[in-house]
Amino acid sequence: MSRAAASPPLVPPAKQEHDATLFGMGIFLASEFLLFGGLFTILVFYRIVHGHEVVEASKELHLWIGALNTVVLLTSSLAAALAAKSAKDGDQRLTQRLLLAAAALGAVFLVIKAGEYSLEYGDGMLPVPGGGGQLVEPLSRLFMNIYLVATGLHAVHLTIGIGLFVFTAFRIWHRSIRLPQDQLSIVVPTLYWHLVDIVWIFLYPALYLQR
Amino acid sequence: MPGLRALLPVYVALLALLATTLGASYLPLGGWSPVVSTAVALAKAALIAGFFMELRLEGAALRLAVFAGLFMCAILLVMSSVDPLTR
Amino acid sequence: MSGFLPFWPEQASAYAASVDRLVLAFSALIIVLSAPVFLLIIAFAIKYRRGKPADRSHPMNRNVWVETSWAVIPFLLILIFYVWSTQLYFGLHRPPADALEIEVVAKQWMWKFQHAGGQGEINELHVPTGTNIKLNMISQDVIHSLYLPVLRIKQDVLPGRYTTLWFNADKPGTYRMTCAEFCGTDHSVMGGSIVVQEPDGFSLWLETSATDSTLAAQGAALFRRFGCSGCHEPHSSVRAPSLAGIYGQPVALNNGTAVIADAQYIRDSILLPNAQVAAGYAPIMPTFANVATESDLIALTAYIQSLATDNSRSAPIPTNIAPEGTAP
Amino acid sequence: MSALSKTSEDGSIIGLEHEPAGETRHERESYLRAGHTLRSWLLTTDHKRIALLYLVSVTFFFFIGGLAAAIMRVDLLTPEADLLTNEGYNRAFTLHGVIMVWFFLIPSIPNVFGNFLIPLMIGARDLAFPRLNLLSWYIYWLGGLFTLWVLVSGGVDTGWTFYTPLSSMFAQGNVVMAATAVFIVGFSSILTGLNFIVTIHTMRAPGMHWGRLPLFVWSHYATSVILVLATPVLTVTLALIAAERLFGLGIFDPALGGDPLLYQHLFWFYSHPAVYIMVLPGLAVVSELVAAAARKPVFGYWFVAYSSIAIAAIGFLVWAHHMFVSGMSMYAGAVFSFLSLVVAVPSGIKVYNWTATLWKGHISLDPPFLFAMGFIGLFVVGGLTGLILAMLAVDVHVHDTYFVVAHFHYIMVGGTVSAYFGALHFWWPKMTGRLYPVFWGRVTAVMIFVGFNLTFFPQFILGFLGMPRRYHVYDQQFQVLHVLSSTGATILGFAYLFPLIYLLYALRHGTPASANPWDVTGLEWTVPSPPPKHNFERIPLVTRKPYDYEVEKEEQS
Repeated sequence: MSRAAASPPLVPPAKQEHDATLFGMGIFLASEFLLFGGLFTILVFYRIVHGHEVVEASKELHLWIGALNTVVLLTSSLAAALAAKSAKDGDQRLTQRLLLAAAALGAVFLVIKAGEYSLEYGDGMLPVPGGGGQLVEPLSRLFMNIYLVATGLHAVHLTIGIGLFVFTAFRIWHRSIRLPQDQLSIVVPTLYWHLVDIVWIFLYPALYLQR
Repeated sequence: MPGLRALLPVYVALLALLATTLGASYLPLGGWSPVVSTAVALAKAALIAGFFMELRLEGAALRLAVFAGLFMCAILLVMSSVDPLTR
Repeated sequence: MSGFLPFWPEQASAYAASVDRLVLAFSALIIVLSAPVFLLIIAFAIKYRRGKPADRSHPMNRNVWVETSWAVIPFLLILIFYVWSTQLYFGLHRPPADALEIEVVAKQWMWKFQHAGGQGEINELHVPTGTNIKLNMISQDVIHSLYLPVLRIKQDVLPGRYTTLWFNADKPGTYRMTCAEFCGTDHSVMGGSIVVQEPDGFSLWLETSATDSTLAAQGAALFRRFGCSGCHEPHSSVRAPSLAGIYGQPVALNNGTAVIADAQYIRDSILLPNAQVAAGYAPIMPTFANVATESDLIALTAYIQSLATDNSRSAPIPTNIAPEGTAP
Repeated sequence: MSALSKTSEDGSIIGLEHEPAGETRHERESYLRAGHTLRSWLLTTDHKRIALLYLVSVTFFFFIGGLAAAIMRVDLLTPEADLLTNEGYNRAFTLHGVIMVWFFLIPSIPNVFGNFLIPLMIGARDLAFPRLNLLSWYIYWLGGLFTLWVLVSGGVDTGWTFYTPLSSMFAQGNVVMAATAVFIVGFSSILTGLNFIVTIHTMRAPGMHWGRLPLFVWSHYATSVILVLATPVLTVTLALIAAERLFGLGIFDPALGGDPLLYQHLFWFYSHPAVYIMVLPGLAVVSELVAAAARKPVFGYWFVAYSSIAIAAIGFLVWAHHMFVSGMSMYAGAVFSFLSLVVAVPSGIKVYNWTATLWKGHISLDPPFLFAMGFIGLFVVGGLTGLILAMLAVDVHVHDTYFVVAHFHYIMVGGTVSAYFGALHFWWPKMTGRLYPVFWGRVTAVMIFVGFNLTFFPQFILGFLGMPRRYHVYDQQFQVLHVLSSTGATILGFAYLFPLIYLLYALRHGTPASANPWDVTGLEWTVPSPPPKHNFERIPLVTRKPYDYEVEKEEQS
């Protein structure tokens, strides 16, 4: 069935490692996306069963704050994509700066999000202790619960992404990543970042634009 | 900046799509509203995946993995809608 | 049946017999499909035992046609049974219109049955033979499942939503009834019996266990006690839609849609009054979620239903009575 | 003691001669000797050592779960609640389900044998991400510790399905902790699946193209796809259950406007494909064993390979057949019933193809092959009773009865556990380098088959008679069948203990095994037993199909 081939080195060749890492990341991202898939299913289900109530509840959300946040996140994604490109070109400084810019934009997103939460809290629309005064109807409370879980889970992912970017930028500064040979160390976190962006792109209409 | 020239149009297209979906949400589309917003979201996701993540350049296996994730999500959504739609 | 080793459960309805026919026929098919596997494995293991001389010339390794046929032919055969069983299942989900309705409330861990005449039973259900019976079921806490093995039927009983089960028992006797969906600590003992009687015996039972008031009358009493009458009766100070003749009729809602005022709608309107408000009325009705039990809701529904049958011809359906009107 | 012998029964048959592989020429240190400290085991990244870590771990959980089953079977000897209280019984079966599903069945074959064999079979030196592999074992144990904590703190009483609103609002017991345990172990599954997919895609030896992969690898590929794509949905659902219980979200609680059927949809979207996660590796093992037993190529390689993929794909579309009496719409019932019948087709293909593989073979009745044949028999019964359950009108009667219990035990225990033991008996010499007494292996195989049927066949009758599952107080008429079942369970219990004794005995006293004690094909048999640390000194060049026995060559020539 087999015979010994010319002996390759014990360490797998770089190309193989590159492919394996990217492919593994792709599968991981698919898996992460399905994590949110469960939440999308819940939203679609209630949209079908209680369409009217869901639309009414959705209208209470701050549509334009969400839009602003989408812009922020898209911009950060652009920065992340540029970081990956400049990493391939071997520009350590630029990569580092772009990563930090993307992370900063992510932080801006979180700040805006927090502001939005506090607005909703003030309106009595947030189903947390002391904050849900206006949520008389069970279904609007339910919708806001789903909103809170979905955006909260997204915010957790974004925080992880910010952490990854800051850490990666630190490693560039620390010279433990050298470009362009270690470009995968940049590409992998940016892929994760784009996924978090894509999740938001679906969450935004699913939560804010139910009309 | 390397790549900015290539990526800027994509970014502008993404913002345009965002404006589209926002505008569409004010139109009286009725039952078509979710269809439009989902289609726009899919287009945006495709732009990000294709240009920002460079999936169009990477291997077929990676594309397959990402496609499988989206496809399975679609299956979950469609098949679990069968029950509430016909209840 | 009741011998040392029971093998086949009793049948107490024509439906049960038809399910059994399906089971037998389908079992015959799967025996036909699986017997070759069992027999050939044993035969090959003996005939082609390692080291034993046998004709092993020209063995096949693949044959697309053979493989396709043993994938497709069993599937087509099975499809016949799919159609058969799906028809039975659809029948089970389409209760006849003339059925005698019995209300069922499940809770941890008992079954409560309410006959229209007001007779209530716990963990025991009396039904007449030869009559279509429809059970309207709801749970007060977790999911239960009403299972009547002799009739070959079961249906989960959900909290917050009515589910139905219908049957036509034809063999008098007392049979087991159990809860099939795991429902907590005493799930094992959440059982009882269904007593199938000849119609005469059943009427006798109804009479002897008759209460002072019918289910609708009990509902009428609750209607007053909860203060519903204060708003919903014609001469009340607060404007609320009259409920006379509403049951089973479409109700226009203030969001432009319409629903049929069935038991589910009435129940939801009492518990979540502001979810589906009748057109022309302000959403001011308080919720009765913490006041009314499922049994109360059933009685109230029965009362409203009785208004429908009493007045369906005489009273016009009151919608949009007054612009300053109030809740449903 | 009759040691395993390979020459006596061979007669005139000559297995495929392997061209001498480079690494056998001079002795290389086996992976077992590559370090003896605890540290060298707990921090290992060698896929073979991690496989052994899993072997010990899943065995531990298997016996805990088995103990719960034993207690239940004793309690069921009488119709009254005597040994256990109602609450105690509920906790016993919940624990049995949770441990057996997530801590034994799902990780058993993939994490032990998949881990050990996939790199060897495709000619790789390790998995693609060795450290991730070790991490996944630690995550498994983190989940395991949570489960053990649940166990000592009194258990849960929700059933392994955690149905709402029972689990979210009503159950006593530590539901949040149990959900956390399963939540955690899910990540272990995802990482393992990811690792396998990437390994199979990128680490194949030169010449090992898809058409030359052993069927074991194909099935594990299909399994991994399900692991990666279904598990996250369970993860988020369990997180919601915990949140529901802690904060009263209400997504699944009708009292707060939620819908309990939505929970069931999400749960079964994972848990039905999870059935295939459990059984596909079993099918993987049996394809190998049948080919080895008959010393013939598996009949219709591509049909069997693609049937694994088809099972994985269609397996995602059938989940609501668990919900035919749940109050779901009848049209949804009809759709899912149909799809459930479709998924039987690829399983049927496998069974018929295995049978055809035995035709004109050189059939050995050594222990692994007895297990494989037992598997086929039990899997057929389990699969066909699954068809009965997919029939809507019949399911209405037998849903949530012992019929269902018997059905899935035929698949899970009769199928997967038999395959697991078959794999253990087949690859034990490879894993440990020692042969075990074949006689006792044969005895065990027969005892498991007999004990299993005696345990679970009566349960089909019980279910059809209308005995609901999760009942320990039951009608007098069912007692005889329950006693029969418990008797069978006793035999089964002893049969599961035997291998523990003779395999451990063989570990010390068994005859050293040659590289290829069964005289079969496959790259894993070209390296010494036990294999050296990096498997292949030279990465092999694959030039032929799998199962390349004599017949194949005749046909091609």
